Amino acid sequence: MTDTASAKTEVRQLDSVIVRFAGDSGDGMQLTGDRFSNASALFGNDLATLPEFPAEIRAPQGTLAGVSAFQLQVASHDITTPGDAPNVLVAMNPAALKKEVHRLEPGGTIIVNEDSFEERNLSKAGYAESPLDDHSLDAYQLFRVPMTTITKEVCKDLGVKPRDAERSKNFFALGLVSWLYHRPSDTTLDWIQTKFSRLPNVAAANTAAYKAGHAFGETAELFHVSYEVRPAQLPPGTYTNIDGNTALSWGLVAAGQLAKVPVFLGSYPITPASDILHELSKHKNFGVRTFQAEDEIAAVGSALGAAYGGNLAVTTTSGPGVALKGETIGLAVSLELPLLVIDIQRGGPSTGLPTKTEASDLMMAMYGRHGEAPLPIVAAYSAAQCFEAAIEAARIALKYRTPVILLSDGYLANGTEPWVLPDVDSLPDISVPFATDTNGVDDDGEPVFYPYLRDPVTLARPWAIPGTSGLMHRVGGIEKEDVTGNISYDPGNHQLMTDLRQAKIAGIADDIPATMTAGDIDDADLLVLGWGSTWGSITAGMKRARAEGHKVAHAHLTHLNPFPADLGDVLLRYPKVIVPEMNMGQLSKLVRAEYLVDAASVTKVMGQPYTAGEIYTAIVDALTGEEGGNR
Amino acid sequence: MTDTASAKTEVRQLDSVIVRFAGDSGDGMQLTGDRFSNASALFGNDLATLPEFPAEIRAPQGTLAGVSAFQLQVASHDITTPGDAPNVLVAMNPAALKKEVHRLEPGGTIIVNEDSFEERNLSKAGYAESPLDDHSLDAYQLFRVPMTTITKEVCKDLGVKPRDAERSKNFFALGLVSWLYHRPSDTTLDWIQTKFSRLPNVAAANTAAYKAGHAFGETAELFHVSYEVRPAQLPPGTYTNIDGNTALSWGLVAAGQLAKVPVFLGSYPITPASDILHELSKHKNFGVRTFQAEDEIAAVGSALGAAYGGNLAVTTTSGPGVALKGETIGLAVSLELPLLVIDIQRGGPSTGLPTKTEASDLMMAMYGRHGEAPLPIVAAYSAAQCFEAAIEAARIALKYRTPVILLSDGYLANGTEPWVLPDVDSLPDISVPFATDTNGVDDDGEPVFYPYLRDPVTLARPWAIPGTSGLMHRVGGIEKEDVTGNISYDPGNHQLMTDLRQAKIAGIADDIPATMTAGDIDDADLLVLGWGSTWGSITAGMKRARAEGHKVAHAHLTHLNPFPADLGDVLLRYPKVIVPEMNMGQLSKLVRAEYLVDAASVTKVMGQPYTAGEIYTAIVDALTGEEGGNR
Amino acid sequence: MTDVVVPETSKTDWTSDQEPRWCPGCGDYSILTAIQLMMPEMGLRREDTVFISGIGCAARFPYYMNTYGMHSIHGRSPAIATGLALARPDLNIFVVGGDGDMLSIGGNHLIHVLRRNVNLTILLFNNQIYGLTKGQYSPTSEIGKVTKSTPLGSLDEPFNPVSLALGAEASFVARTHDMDRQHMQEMIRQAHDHDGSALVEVFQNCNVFNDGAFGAITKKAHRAEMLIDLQAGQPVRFGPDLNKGVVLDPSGCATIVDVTPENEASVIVHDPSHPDPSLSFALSRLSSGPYEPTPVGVFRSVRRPDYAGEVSRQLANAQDTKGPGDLGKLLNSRPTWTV
Amino acid sequence: MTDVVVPETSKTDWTSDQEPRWCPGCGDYSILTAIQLMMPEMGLRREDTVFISGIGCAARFPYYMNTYGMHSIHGRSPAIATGLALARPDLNIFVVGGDGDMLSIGGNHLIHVLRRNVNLTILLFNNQIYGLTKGQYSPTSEIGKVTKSTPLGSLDEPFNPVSLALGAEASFVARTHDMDRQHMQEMIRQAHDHDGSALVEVFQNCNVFNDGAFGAITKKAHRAEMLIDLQAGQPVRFGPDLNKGVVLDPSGCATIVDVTPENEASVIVHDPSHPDPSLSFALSRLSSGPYEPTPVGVFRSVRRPDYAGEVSRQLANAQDTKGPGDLGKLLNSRPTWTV
Ligand SMILES: Cc1ncc(C[n+]2csc(CCOP(=O)(O)OP(=O)(O)O)c2C)c(N)n1
Ligand SMILES: Cc1ncc(C[n+]2csc(CCOP(=O)(O)OP(=O)(O)O)c2C)c(N)n1
Ligand code: SF4
Ligand code: SF4
Ligand SMILES: [Mg+2]
Ligand SMILES: [Mg+2]
Repeated sequence: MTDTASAKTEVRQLDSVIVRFAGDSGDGMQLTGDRFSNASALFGNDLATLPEFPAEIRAPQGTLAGVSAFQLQVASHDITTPGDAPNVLVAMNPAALKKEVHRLEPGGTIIVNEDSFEERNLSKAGYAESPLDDHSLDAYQLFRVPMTTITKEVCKDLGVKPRDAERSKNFFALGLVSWLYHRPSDTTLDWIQTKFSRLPNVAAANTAAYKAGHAFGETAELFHVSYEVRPAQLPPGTYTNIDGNTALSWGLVAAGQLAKVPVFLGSYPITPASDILHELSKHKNFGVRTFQAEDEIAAVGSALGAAYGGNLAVTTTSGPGVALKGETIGLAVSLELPLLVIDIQRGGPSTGLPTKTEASDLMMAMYGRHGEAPLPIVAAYSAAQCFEAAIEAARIALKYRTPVILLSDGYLANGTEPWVLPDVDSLPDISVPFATDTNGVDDDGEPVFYPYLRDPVTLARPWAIPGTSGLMHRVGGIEKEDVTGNISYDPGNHQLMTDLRQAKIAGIADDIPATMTAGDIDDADLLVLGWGSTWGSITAGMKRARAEGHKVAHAHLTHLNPFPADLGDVLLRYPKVIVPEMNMGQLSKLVRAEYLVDAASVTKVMGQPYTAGEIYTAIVDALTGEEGGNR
Repeated sequence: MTDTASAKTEVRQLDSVIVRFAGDSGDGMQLTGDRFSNASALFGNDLATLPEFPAEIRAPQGTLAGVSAFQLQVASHDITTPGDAPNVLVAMNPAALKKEVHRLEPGGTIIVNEDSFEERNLSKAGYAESPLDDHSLDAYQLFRVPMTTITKEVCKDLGVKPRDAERSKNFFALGLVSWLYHRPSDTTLDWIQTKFSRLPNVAAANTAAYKAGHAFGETAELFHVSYEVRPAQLPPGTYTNIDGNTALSWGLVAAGQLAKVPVFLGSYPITPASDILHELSKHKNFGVRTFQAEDEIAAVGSALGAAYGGNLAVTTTSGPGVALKGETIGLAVSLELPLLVIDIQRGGPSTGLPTKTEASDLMMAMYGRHGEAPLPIVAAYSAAQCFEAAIEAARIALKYRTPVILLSDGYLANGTEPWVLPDVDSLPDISVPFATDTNGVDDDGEPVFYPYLRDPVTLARPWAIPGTSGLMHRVGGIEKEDVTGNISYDPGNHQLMTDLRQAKIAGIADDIPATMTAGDIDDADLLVLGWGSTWGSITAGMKRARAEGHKVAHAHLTHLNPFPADLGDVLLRYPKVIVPEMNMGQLSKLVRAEYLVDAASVTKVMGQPYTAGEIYTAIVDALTGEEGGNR
Repeated sequence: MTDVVVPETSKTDWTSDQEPRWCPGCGDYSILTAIQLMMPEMGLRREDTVFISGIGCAARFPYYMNTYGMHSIHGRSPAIATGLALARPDLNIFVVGGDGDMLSIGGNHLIHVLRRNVNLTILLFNNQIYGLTKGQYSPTSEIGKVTKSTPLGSLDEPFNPVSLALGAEASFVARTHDMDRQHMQEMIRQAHDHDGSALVEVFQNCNVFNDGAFGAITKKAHRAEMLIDLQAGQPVRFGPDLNKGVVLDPSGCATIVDVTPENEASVIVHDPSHPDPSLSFALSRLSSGPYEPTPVGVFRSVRRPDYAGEVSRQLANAQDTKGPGDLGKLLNSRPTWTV
Repeated sequence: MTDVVVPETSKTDWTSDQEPRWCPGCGDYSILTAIQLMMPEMGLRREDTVFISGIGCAARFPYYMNTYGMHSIHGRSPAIATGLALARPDLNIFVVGGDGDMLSIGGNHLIHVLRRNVNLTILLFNNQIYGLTKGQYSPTSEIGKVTKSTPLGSLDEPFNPVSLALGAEASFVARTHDMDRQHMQEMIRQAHDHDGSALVEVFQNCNVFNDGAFGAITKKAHRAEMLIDLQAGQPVRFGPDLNKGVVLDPSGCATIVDVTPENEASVIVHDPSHPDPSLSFALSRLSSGPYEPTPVGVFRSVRRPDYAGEVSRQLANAQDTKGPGDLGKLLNSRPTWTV
């Protein structure tokens, strides 16, 4: 086995390549994509991935509904998206071909598992005739590979049952594509050995299939060119390829360490947030407690209880769960206790598109509670940056004793990118002291503890946890008297407390970084304002527009409430502002209301991230006057 | 007993008078106020009332926390608020005096129950010395009346126990104030007879106390002036004095009749909404079903189930309940079924001020759901208008097959005003047909029912209820394919459905009245934009400002989503816009975002409605440049 | 809705045009088949039949029935069905959901529906796992269960759904399993015939995330030894030759004994219609996991007024007493004056 | 927190500076007094004691205790307390709420806390009414109850909180009433001593909206006839001369008999620690409303691992096995490469 192509084939250098694996839910496409990504990451490419799978555990085999896909871009330079139109589509069955082929770049490469193009599958996919034979694919480079047959063949002597052997065909595909793009094989082969160490038969079959695929590329005389994508010139450091949910989970573990308090997670499973619960439940040795509650209300309730007890309390969920947690989050606002509410957004409304991405919970995060219940909102903008976002959200929650909503989404959650590991010692200290002493005197001059006596700068109240002698006090959701925290129905006090709660959150603007900007900051004709996971697409789309000479700047918000103190100035610096969002215009409404800036909304609600091309088009449209508009 | 004052006292004519009754929670002040209102209503005055009571069933007796008050304004002309500074304060105990005296107009009248000003009560109220004796009330006209003593005295021979006799002292106060303002006694005395027909002793004591109070005014030589407030010149019609919750309940009963479908209410008790449940549960003979669910989620769930079954389905609650219902309301948005969600707003956040008014749930109504889940919002603007608002909300829900949020608040809910009874025959027909037939053909030409085939004008989908043969279909919260309603994860379909759901709600703008405007509509220097219960205060405050020659217009929104089609034009007509709200500026944010109009927020979050004076001041400040600002 | 004779139907009439999206081999398929075959036999009309579900694999059920149906949100189906049942007492309403849907997030609605006795046939597909969210433990998972969310094993004592339902005043509780179509159908028939809430727990195999959870008792080879078939009016006996029986020990607990001529008379005679649920409860305690002999069949079936019927009765009474609602009268029902 | 001797305290030490805001004559006062008097006796530290409540009259309780406390939101106290108990197994946590708070909106959290056996002492003040919202019926109100929301009488079968708890796998369930301070204190002591969740139902009089609901059994004059005092290890007998007893009839139901020399031996001997809750359940069915002889005392008290303790144990084990968490190691735990 060698990593260089055979002599017969020409080797072309590419800056980047976009590959899309597609097959039936049972075909293991996610795994295949994942392995390809990891091999590329370890090889030193920059990359970005986009897994897409159906909501069902296993949708009917062979149907369009059952197609599972994985797209990734690998590059020899800094990239920020999984790419727009794939250069190569690997289609394991007719349904996958039918559903995905429209995405392919003009003249792109299609590699199909020829064996699967038999009548039953064709008809399930809705093909009257085989597309392999009817010239409908003539605009592409089509490679027909009998993957099942060869895989079964090479597994014959391994003592693997034919049905099980067939299951390894995804490794055949992986081997073939790995050959085509000069991916190192060791990483994958090692992984197979480790992963299936308890199932030697499976390991053997997968290994054989991989090698057969690789060899097929090298020997079959089908492919006349193979491609090389050189390692990227990334900044020095130690890298790992990480998805957003893992980065976020590790960020929470880190936040607990940095805050020097135990982490408590109260959660109820829901796609695409469950993996944070799964990941955190593995790290009990960090003192992390995870609790799978009976529902989302109990999940956030338990977290609030843990916060009262002095933990770094977290609850993770997606939109439907946040909708259920609203009342308890309102209580947390009133109690002024630190609490992290993490929303991995997905397509809505209602059950919506559970496995697809969307960023339409921003308004709910702002306003999804009764009464005046302001709280800070932080949004992650890339898979790896979820780590940092979690620590930042925790910092704010702890320092200001407030619930914080941290927004991520399905795209960040499941997508991966290389992450340069931070130096643990350089991470910030986010610890805050518990109250240990009385902080006032009563009318008789006796020392007393006032649970709502605020820090004059942060306006945070003391965090006095049970077990602290002398500081016994009661808190509750009825309006509290300023300072004492006793129940008060006094009109003036209610106004004061409402003002104070608002001022506390508003004041955080002075404690967060200035707006993150990029592009033609000083002389752009247009500002693209974004938040959350659109960062990658905007970066890539803007690059394209600037390469054509357009003057464009990009401002990206990591803090949605309060906004960075300079945001108003930033917005006013540019003649035009567009706000591309994966919703119907939520951030644009917020900035319009706040700054009276005619920020035009660009919207996409299709369960998929923006492509760089869509952003590019939006930029050009805005610059040429066809501003705003949807999609 | 006579309705005219004795010869000794001068009778002065007044245009209006503001009376405030205050006492301990156990003193029956709400009843007293209520009776005074009803007598005034039947006498023909215009009036508006403001009951204010503590959140506890019975707070500690004699304390400030235990004070219960009832304010009303009666007038010989059209009025819209319970008035700012009372002319008369009736204080049944020291705590009531202490808590309420600051509200009184300069030189106003205080009538105290002298008997209660003994040491224990004084100290409970926090008086070191009796305010009746220390000249602290010299700026007022103070009348000390031994109400308890006299009441006990007149009850002595009635066979009533002294403790029970003492309980009648509020009727003494009522009698006295009725004399002072020439209220007819018959209404009250008749009411006592009917109400206590089963408790003749109580009836006798209350009657005796009332008469004694009346006689005391006439004979005690304490009062040298009594006042007359002539009946108001209200438009002709039959009137009743009604509170918002009753008007709203009747509106729901009416809506069921007008829609020709049974009303179903799923509710969970919560202040200040419970009375709607109570009222509707009395009207089973209208075919109204009421269901007290185990919680708010079950309440809205049961309503949604009833909507699916073809009922006019309603759920009533306050802020905390709406927070819990968000997920189910989102499902209703997705299912596109008619559903009325009624939010009687109260002070927030969290448990907040349960018995006090606030209007801070507007943003939650707009955005308190995950995903893009738009729905219409209707707000009532006066107690009596709650009737109409309920019918309008039902009309929209039924016609557009959508959940509608109807906002009222604690002030409207409990306050009363005279209401000219509508002619039942003039009420609109709001019935919509159920689907009874298939509405398409499938690929094979067979007739089929498409549950998401929309009306081309309203974009409403057919309402096909179980029991209809041939129209069996399934609905659900996962994204649905356009027309068929089958589950669809197709990206383009999701965008289409999201667009359609939004367009359906936006289109309602063409089906609602133009913005309601008043004042100097054509040439004002300032527009006051309001919504909900501020209508009365804004009307009164503007009247005052215009009387001084200021040019002011008032636009009031009954539809908050979508806005009336002309709202943008209305806003742009005026150089300045202020938006007084009982929250921290929610509507102002919405109009700023929508129209980029510099609408300045005026805020009050004190558990009480605006006074006319506060609005007047806000108007003058805005006109003189000190615009916006809080309170 | 009309009173003509119910037309005869067949399984296909009850099958919708949507292809089931469960994993191959999932127990949900056999339950679906059982029900689709059963509906014609029960003589129901499709248009008068509604399936309401929450979210989960089980909850996909309504899509596959050619009836009215709603796939609602997680945990809320009993509440939604309650509203529908009250509004429309003429319908046959089935509620379907998983152990997570009905016992975790939806537990409260379930117990309240049971105590109220709303006329619903509730099918709880218990696979002791969260299927749709890919394998977390559920409120019926055994202690020590290693799942994605409990890598070191779960710590929570599971619910026994039958015990819980009996403690919640259920008027009808039965248990069956996905390997025995006839038994399933019999339970569903009885549940449907019952006035008021009828809960049927169906042991259901999730072959992807909890395969074989019930194998120890539901495999054909084990059934005689491991399933205790409760039959009204019959002694509670089981085993290949009915050699085992259940007696009440002095501490009031149900206990399994080898039946002998001496103790034969003391074998419990099952009476699901007994007004006191104590004995049914005792029977429900025989097994705390599917590894011991486990009773299946109807635990309890007592007559109690159906909630929706009672609500309708109050309405009818009110109309009889007060006359049908008259809006004009209502508006004039408080003191009025005329200007 | 520290291991010095707990200082002696008195009732005033446990009394906060907030004046109770219950109606004069409310049963909540006597429960408050009982508990304030009890705390010093139980040798607890105020700073290690927390009262968590939801919303309702009962739920005002924490304000009056000079301990840590949280007056949270309606129905959620068991969930909030669970989080606190898991985070802080060192604390003594009491949960207080009414029948609406804990059995209506909060029913699910309650049954889940009971099955998990979280270390909480749960006091359910059952007044069979919604007090704070001024008199609607509750899930424990008797059928036919005329209230503001049910002017023609309620239709819902009430829960029996003891039966429900037993059906939900509770490890400790007791019942007491607000007229007997000593009995209340004894129940609360035992509940507090219990490892895991302990539910104490307290019959509480709401003299404003449901006055005398329990009068038929709790009035001094009726107690001997109407209260069945359950005592571990003792025959279940009551009546002025203990002339009545409870036996199990052949259908497995608990029945009251006049005790005779013949049947004396068959009177049930109460064993709250029996692993099978069947007999406790049967006892809970003796009365379905407070008009019949009603058992009070500890129905069930069995040892089961406390949930918070188990969670801590898993953490300790993980640290023993893997060593304490090392952030640098974690970040490097996936494949890495260096540029
Ligand atoms: C409010 C909400 N929370 C969580 C989820 C995610 N979710 C969907 S189904 C499910 C549990 C599935 O388990 P079960 O009810 O036992 O059904 P099964 O899939 O096993 O048939 C969960 C947690 C959701 N859809 N909505
Ligand atoms: C989410 C929510 N729903 C409803 C209410 C209103 N509410 C407050 S207490 C209560 C019930 C009180 O009854 P119970 O729990 O029995 O306590 P009690 O007052 O009888 O002691 C209700 C419905 C609320 N505060 N919050
Ligand atoms: S995950 Fe389990 S329960 Fe769900 S469809 Fe697959 S086998 Fe059935
Ligand atoms: S309403 Fe009832 S429960 Fe509430 S404080 Fe008054 S008497 Fe007690
Ligand atoms: Mg399950
Ligand atoms: Mg109660």
